[in-house]
Amino acid sequence: MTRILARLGLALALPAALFAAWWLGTAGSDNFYVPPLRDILIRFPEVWTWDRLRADVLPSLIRLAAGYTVAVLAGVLLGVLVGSGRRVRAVLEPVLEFFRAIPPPVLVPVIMLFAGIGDTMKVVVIAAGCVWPILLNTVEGVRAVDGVLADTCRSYGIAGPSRLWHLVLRSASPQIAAGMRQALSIGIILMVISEMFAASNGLGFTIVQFQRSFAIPDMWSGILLLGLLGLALSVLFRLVESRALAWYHGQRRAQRGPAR
Amino acid sequence: MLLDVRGLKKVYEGRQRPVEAVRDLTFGLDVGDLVCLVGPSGCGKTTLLRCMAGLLTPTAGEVRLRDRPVTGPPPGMAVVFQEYGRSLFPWMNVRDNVALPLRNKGVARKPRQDLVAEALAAVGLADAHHAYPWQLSGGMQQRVAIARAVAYQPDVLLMDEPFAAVDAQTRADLEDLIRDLWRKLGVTILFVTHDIDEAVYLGQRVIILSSSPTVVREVLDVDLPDQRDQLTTRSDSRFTELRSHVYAQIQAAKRESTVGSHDAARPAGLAKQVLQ
Amino acid sequence: MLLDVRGLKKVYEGRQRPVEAVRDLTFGLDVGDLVCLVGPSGCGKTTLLRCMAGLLTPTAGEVRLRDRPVTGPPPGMAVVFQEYGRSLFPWMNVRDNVALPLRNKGVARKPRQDLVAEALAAVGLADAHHAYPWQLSGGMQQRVAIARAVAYQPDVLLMDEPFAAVDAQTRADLEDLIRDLWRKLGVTILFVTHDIDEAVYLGQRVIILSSSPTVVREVLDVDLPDQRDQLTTRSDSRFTELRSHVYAQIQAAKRESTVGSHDAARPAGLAKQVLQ
Amino acid sequence: MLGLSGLAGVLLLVEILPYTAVVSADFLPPTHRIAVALGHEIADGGFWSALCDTLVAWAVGLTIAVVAGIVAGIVIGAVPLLRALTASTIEFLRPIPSVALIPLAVLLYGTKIESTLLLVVYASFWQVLIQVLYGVQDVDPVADETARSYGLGAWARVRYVLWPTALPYVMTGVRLAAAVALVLAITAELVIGAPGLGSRIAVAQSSNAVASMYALIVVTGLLGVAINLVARAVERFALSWHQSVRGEVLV
Amino acid sequence: GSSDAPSTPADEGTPTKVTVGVIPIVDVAPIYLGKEKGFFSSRGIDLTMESGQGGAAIVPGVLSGQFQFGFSNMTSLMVAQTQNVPIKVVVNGVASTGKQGADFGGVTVKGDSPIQSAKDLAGKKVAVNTLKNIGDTTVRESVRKAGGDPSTISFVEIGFPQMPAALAAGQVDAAWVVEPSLSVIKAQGGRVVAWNYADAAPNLTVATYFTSNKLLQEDPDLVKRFAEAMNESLAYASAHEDEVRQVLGTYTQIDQKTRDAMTLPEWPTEINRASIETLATLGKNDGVFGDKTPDLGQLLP
Ligand SMILES: Nc1ncnc2c1ncn2[C@@H]1O[C@H](COP(=O)(O)OP(=O)(O)OP(=O)(O)O)[C@@H](O)[C@H]1O
Ligand SMILES: Nc1ncnc2c1ncn2[C@@H]1O[C@H](COP(=O)(O)OP(=O)(O)OP(=O)(O)O)[C@@H](O)[C@H]1O
Ligand SMILES: O=[N+]([O-])[O-]
Ligand SMILES: [Mg+2]
Ligand SMILES: [Mg+2]
Repeated sequence: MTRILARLGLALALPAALFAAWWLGTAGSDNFYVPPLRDILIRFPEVWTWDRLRADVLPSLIRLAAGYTVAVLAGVLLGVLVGSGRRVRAVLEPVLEFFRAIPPPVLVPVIMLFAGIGDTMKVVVIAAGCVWPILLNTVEGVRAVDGVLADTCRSYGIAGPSRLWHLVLRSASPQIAAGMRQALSIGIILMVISEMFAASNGLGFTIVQFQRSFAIPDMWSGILLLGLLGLALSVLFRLVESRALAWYHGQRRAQRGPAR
Repeated sequence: MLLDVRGLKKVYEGRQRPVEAVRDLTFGLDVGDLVCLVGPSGCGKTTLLRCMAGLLTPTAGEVRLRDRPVTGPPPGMAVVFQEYGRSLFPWMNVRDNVALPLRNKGVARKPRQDLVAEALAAVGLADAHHAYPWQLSGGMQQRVAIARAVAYQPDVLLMDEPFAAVDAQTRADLEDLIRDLWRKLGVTILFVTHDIDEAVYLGQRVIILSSSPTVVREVLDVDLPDQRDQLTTRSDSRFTELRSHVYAQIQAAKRESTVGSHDAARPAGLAKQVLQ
Repeated sequence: MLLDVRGLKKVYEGRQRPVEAVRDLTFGLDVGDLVCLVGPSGCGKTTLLRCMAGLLTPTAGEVRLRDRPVTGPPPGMAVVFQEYGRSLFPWMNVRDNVALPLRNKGVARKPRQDLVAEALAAVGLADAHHAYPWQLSGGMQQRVAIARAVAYQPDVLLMDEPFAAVDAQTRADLEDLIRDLWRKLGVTILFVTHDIDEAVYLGQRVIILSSSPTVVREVLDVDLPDQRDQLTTRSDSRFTELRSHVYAQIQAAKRESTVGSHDAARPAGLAKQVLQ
Repeated sequence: MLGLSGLAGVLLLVEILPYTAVVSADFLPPTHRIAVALGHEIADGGFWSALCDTLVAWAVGLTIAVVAGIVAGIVIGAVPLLRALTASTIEFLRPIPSVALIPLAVLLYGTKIESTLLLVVYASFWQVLIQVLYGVQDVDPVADETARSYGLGAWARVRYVLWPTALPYVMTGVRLAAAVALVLAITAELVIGAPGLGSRIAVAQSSNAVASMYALIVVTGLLGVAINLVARAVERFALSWHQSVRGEVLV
Repeated sequence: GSSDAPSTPADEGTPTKVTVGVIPIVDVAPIYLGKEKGFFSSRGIDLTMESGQGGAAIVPGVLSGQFQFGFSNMTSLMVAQTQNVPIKVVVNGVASTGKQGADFGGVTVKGDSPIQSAKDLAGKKVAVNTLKNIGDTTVRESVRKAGGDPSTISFVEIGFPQMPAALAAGQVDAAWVVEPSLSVIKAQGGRVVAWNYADAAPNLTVATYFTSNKLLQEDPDLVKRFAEAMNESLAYASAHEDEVRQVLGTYTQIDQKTRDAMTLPEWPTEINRASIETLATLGKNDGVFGDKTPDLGQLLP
């Protein structure tokens, strides 16, 4: 019980300090774009009502979930492909790097040509942005599979899907997790960016609307909400990860000495 | 001839100068052979085993199994790697580690479970089923790797210093396990070891390798009775003769290669330096 | 008393049931001792060593060095790990691996280079300076780890099965190297091994551990002359007596713990299963 | 060489697509027309100064982000207390999009390069930081214990154990950050109007100069390919000991 | 004031550096032309144009003093005013031609679309560049005037450059566009079904140049000189259509053919206050200002 409280205390200490600094720093602000934190916090519950959450945040989250899922599947699949052979990598990597360097705001119009202006487009935009950290990390994870383990599989005739599942994916999973974690935040960012194009609802759309209509405290409350959303998703992610990678964390913990 | 190694040569091409690990090896294993391989540290035993297992492509020469050249790992062959710690899957518990090759081979659930349980019991790990490899001691890990190979019921079993990390008593038990398996099932076994007593006790033949660049120095027939036993066999005078012979050969092998290299400089030199 | 282990107990808290690796160990090492530690596989030797090196916190009891409790790795202590492969840094070549602790200790360039060269020569790796650990055979890797410990010139040296992967001749050479170091420099050494002959040949005392849950079963004084020699010492009748005694103790230790567990079920059972 | 075949495939696809019903040549011109537009761009001095502006913003921003990310990552990763203290803040700040900070950037720096830098650094810093944090966590306990038992201090352990272990992760982080920095540099120029390729794309877009726009997109993509080539070369050198690189020789 | 006699520069010799945030489109051709003609330098203004994408970048720039002046459409400025953003309009920017059939912006449909008039837009999906802004309010007015029900229109936000593609692909039923996208759509066989600027008010003032209240107080002389130079530029642009089409080539990439073919807006020097009042009413009815009403007295000079 006390351990949980201590951890909670640690988790909250820095945010509390930063918020205090923000509060004090902006208390007397007359800068139009940097309103006092007080105003932002007052606006927060007024802006983010249940209706707002249902009408704007929920659709965003659904698009995010869809885009993220597509990105994870595509990233891992492509990553395994690119990571497992030098030839494949040589052919595919430049193409992938080419598209990776194109900024989403430039890419969105091109995607719109193919995916229309509906939710499909937004899901594609999110997926197209999230896929990179997953892809890169999967590639590196797959390349780093331990040689002795790989030989063990070969000599026992473990090949194909069985090898993929029992060796390649499991051994790359800590790195894939790192990529998925990165992708989660990028997904939120792209959720916002995708809603700057051809949207009529969504969290990103709403924030942009606030910005355009000079409702600056409202805009900041939206940014705050984005941060909270990121925090919540990452806590969720860590829960899942600690289960899926129990062996990995167990191994690390088991062999660590006294706390340093 | 089941396994045929002909003029095998392996050169590792590194960034720096190439390393000639194995120069020229020729020997064969018949069906049902139990051959032990001894040789100085770094002479290329592991390299040879990997070539035989189809995991490494020789620079010259070839390995043939049942008269077909080995180009990849052949089915029905199990390998116990010297780096036992790295050959177990850290994300699977002991049971799953042993069961995986069987599952992959298509062994049904029930016989698979039995095989796994038997193999783990045979290596003295009956109560470690649910532990992860990293929760085991070094010797226990090595025994898991042995259990995996044994449960796989291979035709050919290649073992690279499989008992290096276990205590004397366990080692004796495992030696008897291997001989039992071999006699009852007719598995063909190639067994790399540094323990000369072990080589003589286990093998029908002992192949002694020279120091690097490696060739076969001698193939020794072990003319001890097939029915062996830790107490009587080891106190047999023929046993003592044979082991002395092997020991002398290895000593000679090492001496030849290290003319004036470390043996001369060794203890006195280091101690002098260290004392300063 | 230099190193003092008092009522040491270590329980690994896992997700599953906790594992009591070490129950209650009490013994001590004086300055200049050379003590060998033997015990069944999995009895907790590595665990004990890690506790003594300050790398693991005991569940109960304590380790004291020069009368101060050990809470972290104390200076002047070197450890050779059982997992030699993983204890070498793959991103450094052999020379840098050996030199790193010296550099860190502040040894100047020239003496450092000499020490490294001497240590590597002493373990027979005079020409492997520029190789990376993963370009070496298992035995060579293990010797690099030994060279690193030796070059470090520690006051206390803890070694966990350091010769498990080397051939008989090299092993004999290394045994003599360790005894030389010990006699000339007065290093205090705790040496874990599975080789009973080795324990008796090397040690002034041999500590025999029981099976898990582990306690000290016996502390045996090795009353052989201090000046030892591979040929004469090993053929000494007192040597044979001692080794037989240790062997019997370990066998007894194992037997006690495994009443009916694997020994009964073992070979016949597996062979039966495998034959089906 | 093989790499070119992949890109050639894309070029071919783009050449053919406009002749199918999928998309009109008015909106996705065939490769040869993009190539002509690219030729016009290359002949134009304005293009080169824009490219220069973008690359300067990219390089400066990336350098700041990488250095800050590595230092922060190692310090935070190596000190468990710091890690516990900062975890929630990092997760909170990380998903805030750079684009939401645009008004703030303009407020502070207008269309000067600092605006672009602010956005570039903010976005790419996290890429490096998160990777480094994961890398630090991946240190092999046996290697670390070896170092500790030989009395290596905190700094020496960072230098000789932690850093080499984290290096593969760092390399991935830098490669991620390099692309994100380019993306943000161009996005910032596009939206804020700071000089560079981005504002050139904006002009081409609002002028309906479709082929020119694609030509500029191609330039961005090629920059990405070039950056990756450099990153791979560095990696081959710096990680020659790593399984991922040495494994390559055997397969 | 705008038609006073030219005043002399405050400081002979050292011109004041002035940065103006603009959007690089047809609307701002006069300021480029005026700079070329030396209307600004003759008043001691060393003019630089910075191009941003809309209000998100330009308004904060003006407020922070990074830009001295900015260019923005009137609806956005009125929204800013209702939120008490401390800015003020300085001089006219661009205006609709007010001519049905010959304006620089209109609602377009595909050639084979069943939509024949503004009335048919009811119940359809119409693209505008920004929601809750000048586009949708004026399009609603067109539909209202044609006898349709504007409340049934669903507007979607798409950038002007993407509209031709969206329209061609049938992603939207109609698109409100301005030049040069208007010419592109026409060239593809599209039709204009409503001239929303012309429908909303005669000679609607679409956009203006504005500054911050701070600058207005600190350097009223500079503001005055800028307004004068701007007015001269607007007048010159109105009188020299060819030169306008020419100067477009310097800061946009609109090709020669389109430049020659497209309809230019009007650049009167007078701000059409009545049209802005209409725009305010339209916006208010459509909820653009929330529950507030823009105070034009505060906003306009
Ligand atoms: N990947 C590699 N790259 C370069 N050289 C290598 C590589 N692997 C092994 N070698 C070299 O090849 C030689 C033989 O190595 P190998 O592992 O086969 O020896 P070994 O007989 O198994 O030795 P040990 O008994 O110590 O395990 C050694 O000199 C070693 O340095
Ligand atoms: N991290 C861990 N988590 C749980 N149990 C562990 C862990 N490490 C070791 N053990 C258990 O503790 C016991 C002692 O292990 P230890 O490695 O100390 O044995 P050992 O005497 O060194 O054996 P060996 O001779 O085989 O190396 C074993 O039963 C092992 O399963
Ligand atoms: O922070 N980003 O907008 O990518
Ligand atoms: Mg070997
Ligand atoms: Mg151990």
